[in-house]
Amino acid sequence: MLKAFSHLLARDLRLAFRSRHELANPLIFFVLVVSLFPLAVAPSAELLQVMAPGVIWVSALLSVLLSLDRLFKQDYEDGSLDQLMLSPNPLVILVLAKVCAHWLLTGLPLVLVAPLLGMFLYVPDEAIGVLMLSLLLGTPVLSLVGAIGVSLTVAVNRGGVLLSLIVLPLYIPVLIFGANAVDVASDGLSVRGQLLFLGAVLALALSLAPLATAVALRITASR
Amino acid sequence: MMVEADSAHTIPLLETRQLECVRDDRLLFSDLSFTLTEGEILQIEGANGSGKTSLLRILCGLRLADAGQVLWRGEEVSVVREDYYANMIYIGHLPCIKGDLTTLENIRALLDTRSQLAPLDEIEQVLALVGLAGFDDVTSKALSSGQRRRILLAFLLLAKARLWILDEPLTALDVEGVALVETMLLEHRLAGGSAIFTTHHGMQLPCAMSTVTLGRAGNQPC
Amino acid sequence: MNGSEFSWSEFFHMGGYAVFVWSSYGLALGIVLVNIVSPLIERKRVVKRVKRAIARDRHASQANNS
Amino acid sequence: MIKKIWAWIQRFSSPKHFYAISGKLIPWFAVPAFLLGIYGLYMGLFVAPTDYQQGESYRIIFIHVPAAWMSMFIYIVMAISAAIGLIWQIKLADMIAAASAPIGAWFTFLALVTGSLWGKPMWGAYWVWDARLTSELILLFLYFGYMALQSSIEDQRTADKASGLLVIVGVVNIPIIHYSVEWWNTLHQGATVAKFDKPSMHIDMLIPLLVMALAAKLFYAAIVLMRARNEVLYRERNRQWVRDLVKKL
Repeated sequence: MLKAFSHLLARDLRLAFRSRHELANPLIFFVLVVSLFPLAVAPSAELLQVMAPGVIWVSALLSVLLSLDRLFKQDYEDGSLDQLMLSPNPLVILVLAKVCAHWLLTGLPLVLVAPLLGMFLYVPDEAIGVLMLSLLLGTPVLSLVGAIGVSLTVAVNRGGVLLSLIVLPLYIPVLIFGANAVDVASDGLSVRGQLLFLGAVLALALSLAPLATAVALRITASR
Repeated sequence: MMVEADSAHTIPLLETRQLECVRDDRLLFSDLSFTLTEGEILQIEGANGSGKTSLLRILCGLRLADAGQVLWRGEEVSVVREDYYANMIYIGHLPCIKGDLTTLENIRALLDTRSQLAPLDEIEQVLALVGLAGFDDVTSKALSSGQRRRILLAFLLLAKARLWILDEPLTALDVEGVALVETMLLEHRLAGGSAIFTTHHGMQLPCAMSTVTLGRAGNQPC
Repeated sequence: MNGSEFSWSEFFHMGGYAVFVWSSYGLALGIVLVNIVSPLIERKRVVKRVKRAIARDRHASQANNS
Repeated sequence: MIKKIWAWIQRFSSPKHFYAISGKLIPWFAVPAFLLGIYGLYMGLFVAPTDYQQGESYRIIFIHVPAAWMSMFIYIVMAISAAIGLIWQIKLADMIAAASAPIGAWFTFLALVTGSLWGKPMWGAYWVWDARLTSELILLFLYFGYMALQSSIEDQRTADKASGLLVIVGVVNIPIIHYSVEWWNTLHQGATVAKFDKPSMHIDMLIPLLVMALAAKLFYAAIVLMRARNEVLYRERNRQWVRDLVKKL
């Protein structure tokens, strides 16, 4: 079972690295959107500092959303998804492997590049750590919950807008607590509560979302 | 001993009972019951849109029948899913092949989903058999569609499943490829395996073969 | 309004909040009506469709018989 | 015993049976809904006293609060029937869920608009990011997501199951969303002056509120049955009983 997990994870990572030009897209999108804000508002430090947590978190949300398609779309179209579903291994484990690969390819790079963007938007140094930590706890939830959305819409033609309509409302708690953690940390206050909440949501998503995704995939496969 | 042998005969490998399939408000088939024993080869016949692919997907458990049951060795497929999937292989008309992976990697990836390992020399042997000798490190987007189909044939052989469910296995194959599939089916049967397949090409197997014909129930009020 | 005598103009005036109160109640009434009417219209449409399907099938069977 | 109940459920939930019974049931919901609605309006507009703080504008709550309750209630009903449909493969439950969605969305919309109409004189702005209004807005999006998914999948059975799963995922999320919005709201309290929550409500105000809420529930029951009947007719349009029935209409 563990082998099935690691083999699938390795396959997805290998596939992603074979088409390297697509690999960086979510990351570039993330940086691009964040750097649009100073241009649209004003490059004033105090204004940007206030907006920074929200801007960074909303951009992270959007770039994860845009990358969700590659979670199942390709596999659905070329029939590999059928083979996964005909595996003697539990589908939940395979879903978890795919989500894990997706997070490693999109969420993790966002976490790593966040300090740079924090600097762009004058986030105080002491809040940078919290920014990374909040993204580290929050982005896996985005991948996990997003997986449910994609698996429901993967068979729909032009399902992009539909996917955002389904998924974005479910992202709101993560957005609120993630952005607030950074905001509060900028004022030098304790963010234990916020991070604990994000951790709790992550634990919940980790235990329930793969189940829901597996059910959703079985529904979609019934074509 | 006698009793055991007897019961092995009375419980078929795969059995369907009163299957019904509705698609886009059309009744494709209903009350479809048939059995498949070990070593039996079964062809599903029917015109376009008569529900052949839907039937195969129902047999695999990918699609839910609107009524009826599919039994694997006498038990409902959804109950014995793990055992069923370890012994059954389904190849649909989608390629299942990743263009960015090499032939070898594609085969390994497909076998991995079944949790099966195959030593390299065995894979090479089978690749030679399906006419892909020397292609093992070529990325699949460089292959023709017939060659990609042959990767699936290699997968089929390496998986060593007892039941093959093949949807249009002859698609994109040349004359040699067709002959290859025919030999594969024959040898599979000799080894005691069973197969269910659909095809639009005439397939001549010099052995007993049962058929199930899907009628044109379409457009009728249910 | 709970004064000694009831006056309609005062009632409609709603203590200066007439716009807000009456547009709320008006919207509620409108939504209630839409919810009643739309299933009725939908029903007519469905019935019409089924009738057309019946007619089509009758034509088809007649064509087959002749 | 269980088998008997199961058989009974199967019988009742067969579309044909449901169609016959629901036709008889509708008046039993619709008439009381109408009478209670009239009574509630009378109590709310004529009998309930003027609020000493908010003046007459508070009378909007007799619309707003029942609508907000309904928006939640209908979503939960949808989740329960979707779960029944998914687990026991009862088509009728899926139809109830599908028929409920537009009604729920309308109530949510009503709660949103009346909330902002109430807010204008109180807060001085039509829209304030108040916890309840924000939650209603998110709920409206959840309804839209359900309806969009339902209508964009062609195969009816797949559409029912997919959107049913979505509504269940949504209902698991609602407490989390609600909690985070509440929490977020208390952090940024500055904007809100007055809150909607009961300022130790007078009994003459409470009665019309509850009467209106009950009327709204009965109204929903009547409308959802009407809509579900349409669904039954449409989805079973190829069955003989529907054809026989339609011929008589």
